[in-house]
Amino acid sequence: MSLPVQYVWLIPLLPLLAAGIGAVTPRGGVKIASAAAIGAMVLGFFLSCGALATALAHPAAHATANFAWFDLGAGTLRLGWVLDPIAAFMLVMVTFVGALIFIFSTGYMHEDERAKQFFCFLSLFASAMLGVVIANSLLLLFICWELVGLASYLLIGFWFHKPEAAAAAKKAFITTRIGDLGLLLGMLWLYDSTGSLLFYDGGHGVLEPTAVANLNAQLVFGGLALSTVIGLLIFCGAVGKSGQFPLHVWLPDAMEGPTPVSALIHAATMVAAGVFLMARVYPLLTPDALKVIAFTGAITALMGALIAVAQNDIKRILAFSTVSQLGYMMLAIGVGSWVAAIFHLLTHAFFKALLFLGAGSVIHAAHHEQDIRSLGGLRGPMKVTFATFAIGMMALAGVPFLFSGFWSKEAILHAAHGWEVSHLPFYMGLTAVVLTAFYMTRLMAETFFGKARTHASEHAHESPASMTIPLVILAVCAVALSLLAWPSPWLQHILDPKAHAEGGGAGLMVLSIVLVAIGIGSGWAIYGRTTREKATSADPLAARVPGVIAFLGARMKFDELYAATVFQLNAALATAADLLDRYVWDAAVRLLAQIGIFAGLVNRETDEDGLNGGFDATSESLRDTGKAYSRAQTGDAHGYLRTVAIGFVLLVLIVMLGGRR
Amino acid sequence: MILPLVIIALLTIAVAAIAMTLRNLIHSALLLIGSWAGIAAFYFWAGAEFAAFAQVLVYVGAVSMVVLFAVLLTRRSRADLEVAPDAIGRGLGAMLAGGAVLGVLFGAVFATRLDVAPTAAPTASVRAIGQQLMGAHAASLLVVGVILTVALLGAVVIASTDREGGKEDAR
Amino acid sequence: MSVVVVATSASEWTALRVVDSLALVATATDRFLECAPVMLRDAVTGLLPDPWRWIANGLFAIVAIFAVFGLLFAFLTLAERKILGRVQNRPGPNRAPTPTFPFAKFLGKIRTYGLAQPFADGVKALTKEDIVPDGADKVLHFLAPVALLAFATLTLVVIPFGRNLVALQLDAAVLYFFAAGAATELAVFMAGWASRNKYSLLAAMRALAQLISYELPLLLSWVPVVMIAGSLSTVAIVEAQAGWKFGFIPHWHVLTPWGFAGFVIFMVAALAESNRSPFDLPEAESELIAGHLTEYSGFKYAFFFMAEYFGMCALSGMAVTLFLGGWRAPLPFLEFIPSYAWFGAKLLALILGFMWIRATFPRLRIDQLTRFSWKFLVPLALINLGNTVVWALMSGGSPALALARWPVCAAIIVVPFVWLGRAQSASYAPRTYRYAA
Amino acid sequence: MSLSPLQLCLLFSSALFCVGLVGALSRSNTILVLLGVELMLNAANLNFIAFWRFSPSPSPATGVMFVIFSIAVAAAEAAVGLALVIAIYRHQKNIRLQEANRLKG
Amino acid sequence: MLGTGLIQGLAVTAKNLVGSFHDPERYTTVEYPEVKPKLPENYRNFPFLVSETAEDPMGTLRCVACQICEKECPPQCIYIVKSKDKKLDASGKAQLYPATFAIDTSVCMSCQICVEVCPFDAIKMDQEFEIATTDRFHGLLLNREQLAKPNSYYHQIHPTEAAAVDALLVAARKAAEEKAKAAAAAKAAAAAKADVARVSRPVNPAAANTNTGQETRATPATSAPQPPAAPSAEAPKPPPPAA
Repeated sequence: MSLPVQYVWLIPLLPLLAAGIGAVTPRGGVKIASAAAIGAMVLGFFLSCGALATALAHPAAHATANFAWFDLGAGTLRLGWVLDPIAAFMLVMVTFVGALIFIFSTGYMHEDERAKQFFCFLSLFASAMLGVVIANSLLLLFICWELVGLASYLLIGFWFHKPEAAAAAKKAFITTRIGDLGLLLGMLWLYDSTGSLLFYDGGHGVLEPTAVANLNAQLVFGGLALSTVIGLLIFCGAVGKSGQFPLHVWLPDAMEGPTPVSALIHAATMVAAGVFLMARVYPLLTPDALKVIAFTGAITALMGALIAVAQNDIKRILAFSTVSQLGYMMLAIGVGSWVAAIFHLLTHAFFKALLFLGAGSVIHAAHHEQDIRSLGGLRGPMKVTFATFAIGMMALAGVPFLFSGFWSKEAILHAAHGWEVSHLPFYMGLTAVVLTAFYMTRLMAETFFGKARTHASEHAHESPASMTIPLVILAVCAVALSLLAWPSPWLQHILDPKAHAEGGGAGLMVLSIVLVAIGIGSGWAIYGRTTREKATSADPLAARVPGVIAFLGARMKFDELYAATVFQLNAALATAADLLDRYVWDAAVRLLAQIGIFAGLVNRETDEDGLNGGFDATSESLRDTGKAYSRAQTGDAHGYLRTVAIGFVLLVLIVMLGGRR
Repeated sequence: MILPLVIIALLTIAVAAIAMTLRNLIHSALLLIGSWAGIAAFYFWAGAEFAAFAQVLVYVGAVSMVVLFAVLLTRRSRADLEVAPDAIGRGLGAMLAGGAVLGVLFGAVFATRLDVAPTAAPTASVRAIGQQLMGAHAASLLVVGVILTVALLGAVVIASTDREGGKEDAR
Repeated sequence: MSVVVVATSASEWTALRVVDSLALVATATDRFLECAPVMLRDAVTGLLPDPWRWIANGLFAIVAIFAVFGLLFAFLTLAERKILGRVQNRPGPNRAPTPTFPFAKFLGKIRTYGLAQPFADGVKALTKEDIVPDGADKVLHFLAPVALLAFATLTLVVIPFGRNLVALQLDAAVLYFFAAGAATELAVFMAGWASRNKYSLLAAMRALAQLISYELPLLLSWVPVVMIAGSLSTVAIVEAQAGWKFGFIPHWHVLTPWGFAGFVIFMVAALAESNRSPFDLPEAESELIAGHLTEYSGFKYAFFFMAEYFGMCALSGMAVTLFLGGWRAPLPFLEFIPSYAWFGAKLLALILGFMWIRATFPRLRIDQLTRFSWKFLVPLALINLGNTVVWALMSGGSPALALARWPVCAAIIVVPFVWLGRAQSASYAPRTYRYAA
Repeated sequence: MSLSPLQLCLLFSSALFCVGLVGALSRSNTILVLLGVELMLNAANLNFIAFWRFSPSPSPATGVMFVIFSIAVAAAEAAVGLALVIAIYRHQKNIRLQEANRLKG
Repeated sequence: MLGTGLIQGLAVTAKNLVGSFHDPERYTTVEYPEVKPKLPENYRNFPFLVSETAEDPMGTLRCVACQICEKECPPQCIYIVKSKDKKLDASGKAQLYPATFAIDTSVCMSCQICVEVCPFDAIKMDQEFEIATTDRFHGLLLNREQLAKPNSYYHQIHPTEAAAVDALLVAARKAAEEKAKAAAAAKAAAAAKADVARVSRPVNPAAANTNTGQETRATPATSAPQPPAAPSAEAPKPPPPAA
């Protein structure tokens, strides 16, 4: 089974159709909408497997199918899709994880009366992401990118009757829009300088050596290469979408959406888009740009892990862990190993989806209680959720050998270690490893161990099969995906045959195993050995270092910082603009108006006295004539008909008599 | 050849004339339907079978029903029964106008030299008509279809009663 | 005005007739039964000089149609009563005796198992008092049954009763058929209005509503046949159904998905058009006295009755022609049976089906009746039209495509049928009355 | 003077036209006026057929085509016209054409 | 699916249609003039007079012309003339008999009141319904001869009821006989004592009076052989048997 690139557009089309079906089904048609959505994703998964088979047959080739969209003055705007291993892997991942999340949603959302719209939005979301993946044109990618943003807005704000959800949706939308502005600028600049937006076009694409060399050769301000600037602008988009520092603030708030949405955003679709974008445009990135990316990634990884330590909301912890892991991926790209980034993206997608769905299962079971201090003791009633969640946690924490997260994280650390520019990111990454293991252990200990601390968690019960089956499948995948990297790093070969496989690194592996052990051990020592007694009892760590924890708990005061700086600046600018408008421009306009009125006055005087007399007389007489004629308009149909008949007779007579002559 | 034409023509005109003078509306309508049928007979005589049957189907079958329904739906008021004061004057005027038109038309017909070569009757087989309709006149056919649809909807809208409060036929 | 139509059509008869009976006699001498009717006609009209022969031929056809269908009418009434009886486990009319003749007293009364019933009925109808209501429109009151019967008879003219047995071969015969059929509405209106009885008038209006409603599916249901056969001529349509696939499956239109659907729609609409149960709202003897026939008695009533049966025969005959292969034999080795016998057999089968349906189903309410037409039959007929287009488009290609059109076209018509049927059946559920106990 | 069949047809149609015209002019009942108009329309159709029938080189079915379209449009006209009659009746409780002379109700 | 119900209905009628030809059991009708319908036992129409035997209907009528029915008949369709003489009835007692007994069936409404009031079980409801006639005056006025039908006919049309009536009659006769015997024995004893206690006499007629007329009718049969004693015993009876 293989799917040629010419038909790869079918994969995003299917969920789009499902979204269309969902849009037109009546309100009660949840069954139809969900069946269409899941069916589209499952079918898309099979097609994606076909696409993967096609891509793996020729791993080095970037199979493309391009077509002209419309003529644009000088040139033709062309769009297209590309099918190479990276895209194919992403397709499989997105459809697979997406399908499982959809199935999970049927269980999670079955009580919601707008569930049908939910599936419609989900399908749109997945469709847009698949579009991003297969796009062979920065423009097409941008279109789908914005659709992803739109769908995320709709989904995060799905429960818009909650003010927090509405605010979170708005925040996510606007924050990512800031990044998208950079992406748009970069795209325009790229089109201006190369005349094309296609990635691969038989030697003419922007990612192919000719164009890249051309871009590298052009210098703009400050001695920077043009490609550096464009790359950084595009990176702005990725920063926004992937929640990198400093635009990460929307990501934790996006937890206000339903849990399957969180899972989809964090695992398969939205945040992955940024990393994918950077991996896609990697050939365009110069070492200068990569430095920025690497440091951004490292800072994000460390910051996310630190904040996660002090959070109490189960989903928020996972959200900051996502921020952190995305930082890892960016770090990997920055240090030049985009393969490791993609590998981590794939493994992270599975176990993060697993974790979020597990969290969703917990929340569903505990009657929408999300605070881990109020949970506890769920190990007993929710065995399946516990087991799968534990697998996910271990994968995220990087428990060695058996779990996929270990291998991908190892690959990133290895690449960071080998970076010539600086070792600082490497050390930041190592710190984050410890912290990751620590906070995940805390999460497990608080949620599943100890005893139930509130009424809700006491009465928790296992979720329905439609929720647990995806969990089990994802757990299996979270383990099985380590096969991609072990025993031999064939993913590396397939994705980037040119790169040389670095061997060794056993010492590094031992180091990271030790670090993970430290993290888990300390976490268990603090939270696991003596479990919390009451929901309100103080956090043991906060008791020791209260200031730090409070600062971290407030998410390093980023929101406040932005409120103090960006918003204030914005307000000041707006005030200035208002003043300018009101007193400068308005004054000028009023002056002009006064001049106009005066001219009008003069004009009227001459007009009325001089010119109008004759016209008045003419129109008076015209009106009289009209009145006279209107008397013929009696409304008597007979009269009309009679007149027509007589007129006809007269006409014929005239013609006949005239014809005689 | 000529005799059937004359018979058809005389019958049709007579029936139409009687229809136009009767006071009983139903009789008028029925007689007029007869004259429509006479026109169909003329089409048949001229070899336009299809037009003849279309005439019968549309006029005798459909328009007649609309007319009869209209007559029945417009119950006659007492004022309709008495002769209007201006009826005689209007009748005279009508006769005058009609006579003038008739005279002019007859004059035109007689005065014009129609150079007709007596040809064999042209045939219009259904197949030929169908090909014309679907070929050269396809656009007109579509337009007529649209006109009919719009007219139907318009007629329904015009003739339907304005419902106050909407739901009066709730089951 | 019916007279006018007959006269004009007769005047062009010679030009339009294609049947060359003499040549036929020469070529088909070995099949005497097959051409017996035409030979009989020629034997009679051959006695006349040539210029008069067409008139004689026409008269012969008229006489034959009246004789055959008059007798058929007579015995169909009997058959209907017998069948209704049998369905209700009664023997039906079986004891109308032959009259005792004074000169043949020795014969006594002969039991005819009811075969004399139609004649008894006829005598009864003739001897009943012909009541015309005071204040009725006497002319129209008289004309209504006559016109109805005339129109019903006119439709019989274009049906090919057998090989070369068509009274009037027209290019647009099907159109003619339905044009003449549409005129029956006029007669119904005349009957209702001329009775000067408000119940008659209302019933006539209602009957008109029904007739017009069902005219539409009736017309739409045969359009596919015309599309496939490529002709409006009944003779050509029968010709298009000649032959057998694999030597035993006749090429009848009813044996295709669209044809079957069209046939069913046609028959349902024909039931309504001929005022047959379960669509016999216009008459509804048990509920509405007799609708627009309330003020009719005696032979005028019999005329209406006769027109109903003529209409039934005509519509069944048209159904046979359009869908059931006309006078063609179902299997090749059965062709030795004369064509008119096959036609008659199919016609009788359809009419017996009508009677069977009448014996089975209860009457519909008027709102159900119109809703059934507008919301079920008309959409279905339109879908069937599209279905036929699909069929015709798919038949041009490869054998695989030709095979695939069977399930495709069947699905195109069955799925809407089930769907519309489900949507409709809710409205036929027993009615609940809000204020009933 | 001998009349050709074509002239006879034209006379027929003129006469029918005038009957319709007189009817439409003299009757006060709107339905009858409409019927008169219908009759005039039919008379015009007669001409199409007549000219098609007797023209020296009848192009295939042009006259018939005209008539068919004309009949279709006339059917629409009748439907709308009679619907208007019913609307007028509902409005002023009679269908005298003379009284239907106001644009505003 | 729409249509399945229709097909089921068609199948039912088709079964009837075919079945009616080979399964006569299905028939709900009979060919009437040739085959008489078997009327249900409780069907009643027009009264008739019961006679004991078929051979001599006029001689063995149970009717004693008491005229109760004539008085009770709501539409007054019964006309009775008493006989001048007496005949011996079934139990051998001399009784009056109707010289004329006529019922006008054009007036009779089959209300059955005459049957209910008759003390002698002499008039009963018939099952006759074929009384159509061309003579609407005399044809519908049934006289004694036309009305009389034997008891066996009564048994034939209303078997249960007739058996009950007969049983009652027989029992009543038997009781009357035994009573008469006892009375005779007592009388013999009293006669032997040579008219001692005449005071106790009035008790006996009172007891006889509370019983129905059957007993009183039956008693003379047995007391007939002793005419001299009878007058004194029968004296207080309300309708004197001898006019």
